[in-house]
Amino acid sequence: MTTRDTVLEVDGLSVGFGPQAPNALPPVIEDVSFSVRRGEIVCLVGESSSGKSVTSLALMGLLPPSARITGEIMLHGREAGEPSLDLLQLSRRARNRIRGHRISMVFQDPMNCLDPIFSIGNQLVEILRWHNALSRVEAWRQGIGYLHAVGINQPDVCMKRMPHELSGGMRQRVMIAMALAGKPELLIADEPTTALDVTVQAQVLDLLLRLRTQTGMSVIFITHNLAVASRIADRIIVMYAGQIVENSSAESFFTRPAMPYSRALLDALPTVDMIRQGQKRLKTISGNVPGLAERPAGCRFFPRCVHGVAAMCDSGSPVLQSAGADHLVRCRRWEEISA
Amino acid sequence: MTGFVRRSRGLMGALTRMVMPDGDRVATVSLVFVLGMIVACTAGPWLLPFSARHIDLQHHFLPPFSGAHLLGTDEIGRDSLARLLMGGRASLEVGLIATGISATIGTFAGILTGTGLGGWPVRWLLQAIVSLTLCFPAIFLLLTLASIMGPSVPTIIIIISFVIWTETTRVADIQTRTLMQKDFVTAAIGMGATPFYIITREILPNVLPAVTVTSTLNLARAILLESYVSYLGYGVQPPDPSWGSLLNNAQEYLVSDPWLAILPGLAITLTVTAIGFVGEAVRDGLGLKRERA
Amino acid sequence: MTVQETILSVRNLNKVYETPAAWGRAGTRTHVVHDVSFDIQRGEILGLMGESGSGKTTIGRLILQLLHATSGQVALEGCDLCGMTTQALRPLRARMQMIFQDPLFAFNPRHTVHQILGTPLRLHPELVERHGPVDEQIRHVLSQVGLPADVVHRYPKAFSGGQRQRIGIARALIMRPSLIVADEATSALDVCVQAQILNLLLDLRDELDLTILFIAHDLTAMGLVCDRVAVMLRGRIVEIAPTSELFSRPRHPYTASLLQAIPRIGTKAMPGVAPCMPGKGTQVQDGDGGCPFRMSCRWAVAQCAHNGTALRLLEKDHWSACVREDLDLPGL
Amino acid sequence: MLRSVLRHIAGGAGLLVAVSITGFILLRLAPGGPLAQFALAPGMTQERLQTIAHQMGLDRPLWRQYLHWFNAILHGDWGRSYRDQQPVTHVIAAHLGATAELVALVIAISFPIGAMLGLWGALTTARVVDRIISVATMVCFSAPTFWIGLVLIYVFSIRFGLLPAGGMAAPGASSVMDHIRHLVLPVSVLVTVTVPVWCRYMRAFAEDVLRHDYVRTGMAMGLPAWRVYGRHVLGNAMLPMISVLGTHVPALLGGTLVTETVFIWPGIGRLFLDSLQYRDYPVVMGILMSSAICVIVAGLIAELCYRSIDSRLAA
Repeated sequence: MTTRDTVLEVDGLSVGFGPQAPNALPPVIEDVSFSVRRGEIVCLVGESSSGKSVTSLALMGLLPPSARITGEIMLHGREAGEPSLDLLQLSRRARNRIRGHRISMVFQDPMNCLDPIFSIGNQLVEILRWHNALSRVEAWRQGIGYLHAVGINQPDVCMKRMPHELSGGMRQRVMIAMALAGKPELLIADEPTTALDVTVQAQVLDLLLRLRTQTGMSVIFITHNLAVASRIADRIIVMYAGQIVENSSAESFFTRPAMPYSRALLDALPTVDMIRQGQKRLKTISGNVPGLAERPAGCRFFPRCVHGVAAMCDSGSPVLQSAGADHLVRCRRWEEISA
Repeated sequence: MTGFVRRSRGLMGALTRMVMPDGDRVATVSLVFVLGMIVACTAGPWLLPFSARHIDLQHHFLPPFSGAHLLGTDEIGRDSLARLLMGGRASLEVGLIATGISATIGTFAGILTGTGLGGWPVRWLLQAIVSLTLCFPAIFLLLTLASIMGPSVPTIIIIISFVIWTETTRVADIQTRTLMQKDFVTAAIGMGATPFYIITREILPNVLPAVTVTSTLNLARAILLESYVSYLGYGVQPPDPSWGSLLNNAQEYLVSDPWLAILPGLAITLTVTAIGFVGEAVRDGLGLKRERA
Repeated sequence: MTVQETILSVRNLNKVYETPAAWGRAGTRTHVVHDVSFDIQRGEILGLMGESGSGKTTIGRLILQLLHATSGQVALEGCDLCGMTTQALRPLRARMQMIFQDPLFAFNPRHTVHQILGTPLRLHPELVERHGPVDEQIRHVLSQVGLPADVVHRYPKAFSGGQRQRIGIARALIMRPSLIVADEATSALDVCVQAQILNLLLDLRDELDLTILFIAHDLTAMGLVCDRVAVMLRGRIVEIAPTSELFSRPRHPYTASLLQAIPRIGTKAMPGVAPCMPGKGTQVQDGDGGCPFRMSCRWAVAQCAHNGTALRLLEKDHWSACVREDLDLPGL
Repeated sequence: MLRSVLRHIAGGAGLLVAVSITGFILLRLAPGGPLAQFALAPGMTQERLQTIAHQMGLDRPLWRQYLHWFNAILHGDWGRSYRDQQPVTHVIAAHLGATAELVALVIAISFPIGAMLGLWGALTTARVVDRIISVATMVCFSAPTFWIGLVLIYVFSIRFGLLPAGGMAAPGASSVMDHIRHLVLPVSVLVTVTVPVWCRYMRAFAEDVLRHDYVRTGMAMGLPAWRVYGRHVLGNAMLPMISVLGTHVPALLGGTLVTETVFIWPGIGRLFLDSLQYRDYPVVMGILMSSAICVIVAGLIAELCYRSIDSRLAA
């Protein structure tokens, strides 16, 4: 991979919280490595406490100062000659310049993401003027343009509205418009549709796809729902208990999921065929995602895995291994299982 | 991000965490200080060689650390330490009893309004009383009532309780309202529970932590109020000392013997501060939110 | 099929929130539930589907008499609950129970599992007389929901979301109710856990012949567990039909649009975005007698402005409020 | 909006009536009420006392007495001081200026300091700063006002002789400088006890605001921390502070009373204590009534300000 078509490379990222070394708790995410290509939509999929949100906040540099972060987050320049930056080595000021400008983020709950005491226009203009040297009038004009771009019908009316006057879907669009105001190369969307109704969710997903096509930006889309992921993803990264357990192109993932956990996730979703055929029972796995202190020593999925073999899986963390072209999986038995 | 620290439950948990070595240092010191003060004021006067009323005109205005009088003597040679401890006894007594009364009434009234039991007349009446009390600056009200009813320890206790119960009511009311919205209360209603059952089993145990915290802060406030009233001459009457009345006396001798003013004031400040910190630590330990308007 | 026994019958249920006119200002009327009628048979799982603000949760609470209906009837096993006094209702409450969305807030944090499950039996001593001692019943119900018996001394906080939801189900089951209202019972859970709980509900239904009103906004979960599904839009039921019917041949354009919006594995979306209106101005006025969906409906005709709120029987068990009976809408 | 204004004004008016009833009852209950004062006069007989009672209307039913009294109050007749037979309104007016000066100065100085400290405490990540602020505010909060006054008098007046120990002006001197020198100590005392109040509230509000997602969103959109804190956090935390400012008036008045006593400041507080001492109940009542009016009006203004901003924010 040349630098030019990769936006972001994360290498060995670990994040821990709480007390220092002697009685430290295990890191919340461990050895997370992946890369994002230009114009690619990467879906980070996992259940609660899998570490997907911590990963995204680490990329943004929005973790509390008490977090212990190690590893490398390389942000590559657009042109071949442009230097690559390791975000974790940057000063706070330099980091700030990247935020919103090269990497931006939208969050899950659009109800609380807008400041209730300022109008939409006020907040959008604030961000536009921060990123670009613009006059107030010009920024207002551009703000209307951005709202139009995210599919808001009467952007000039919307600019004058207060946040509470808008519906959830509208607010999420405004959020996306604000995230785009700095013309970022990479947009991180943390469960942006979870709080929305299905019909609105579909619209927002379509919007993200369209914006990707128009602007060529990359998107890291975080979700717990594989069906949502399948709707927009180019690449699927599955996280479980703080680790990446599968990283694959969407096509390969949905045709040949290699990790038993990924299969379990897919099985847990009611499919259209099941509904059509009146089939009532889902295939489930027992147990829960292990808590931070209860993570097993070997494969973290082993206690819940139907294919687990004690001698093979219960000791020594398995590494990510290739399971075909552009397909990595953290399972020692993937070949036998697939067969 | 839960589950980092294994949390023990309830009030005892909050207290034990406070005295644990890796706990909140300020809170630990505060707790020890408050307990020490209570013990000293309760038992202290018996252990000292001088009674608080022992007059010794030969040795008046002694500075601290002079011979047998550890903290010196006052204008008629009474032992300062003995008077300080006796004064503390009165102040703490007033504070504790007033807090107890206001907590009981306040919790009851707050739950009553919070659950909406008794309908609008009860709510309206309580609301009216609370607004009316809040209309007057607490000290104005205290002094006027004390002057009309005649100053004595029981009247002071009643008046202070009357001034501070509104805070407990407010907290209990807010807590109860929040709890009434919770699914577990809905579930109890759905299971056919009577209002009495819901209040005693579901509401009260969950209101008590917040009431405890408020009461701690109320105790601090009650001690302060007592000192104001006594300082201004409408509280505990001489020759019985209280921290406030000791200061009333001391102002005259500020030029010659500042110790008489500094020591009781320090006792009030430190005790009230310590109670405040204990209250905050308990609140944080119970995971309650900071005070809001 | 055996003879059907109607457990719950809801007739013309209305709920209006009113703020009275005062101080020279007009009062407001919010009609959250509009003329809703349906039946549930014994052993049936009826799904009540609606997006946020559609009034589905209100219906659940109206049925359980946690809210007072403005008008209409709720009959549980033939006895009308709406006209009853609080006291008269109390013994009847054992016959209908609720499962909550967020299993953490559904329990008093200061009660152990034993206290939580014992409470219903304390409140209804006749249950102990009829079905045996408290401890035995608790052990029995815990095994029914797949929890070990040694959890009884732990507090709700010590459990994971899925386990808590099992306790919630156990609390409902221990009273052996005729009807269970599950209000978004699986929405707050992780995918795998959600699947476990859905399976559990189905197993329990088969085993105990439970009758469940399953309220949710997730159509796929609904398609799996429910025998029939009712679709709500702004306080009205617009379509009600057996699940497979509804999913394969929706007769109301709103249902069809919901089905289209369900994210599915293997269908990549095409970028092409519908514009979105600012504010709340595009909503149809309440009570104008027209179809609430007509503003967003591409099949709307003039008739929709006056008609389209009343359910009509189109074919066996399939009711729809849409006036365009001729439509052939795509299903899943 | 208009409805809520009207409701609040009506509530305030109702409260005032309740306050007047309370005041009236207190006045009647007080030992040394109107009649007792006359009874003390030399050569007073039982018959004359009854005549006076009849003249003053004291033998009429209580509710008629109250209406009479209330009517007089509405017409500006708050009674006459027992001490010098001056109209109560005049007596109060003569002392009002001194207190108002103190209160206004204290709010103007302490509010910005307190609010900034509170914001700093909420934002800082340095444990030391946080600890210092929290301990210092707690201590200042807990020290009795009069004691701080005594300590300051001891240090600045007695030990070092830098500032006057009390009063409003040195005898004979009337320069502005002299007035300021007299203001320093009482204002310092009140600022010391008031700053912690603003600080603790501000801190609580700011911490509340910081929990909201829009703070994190602002950061994620690339706004620098100072801008997010200065605009969004401060703005949102100031909103409830308006209410606090209104509701804290009674406590501030109470503190002023004690401070005025310590520094012999010729304000309302001093007047109140003196009147209590002389059992001059009409003046006491007048002060109670006027302070209640102050409190109610301040609360009303704050509430209305808050409402008018808040109505824009929530549906």
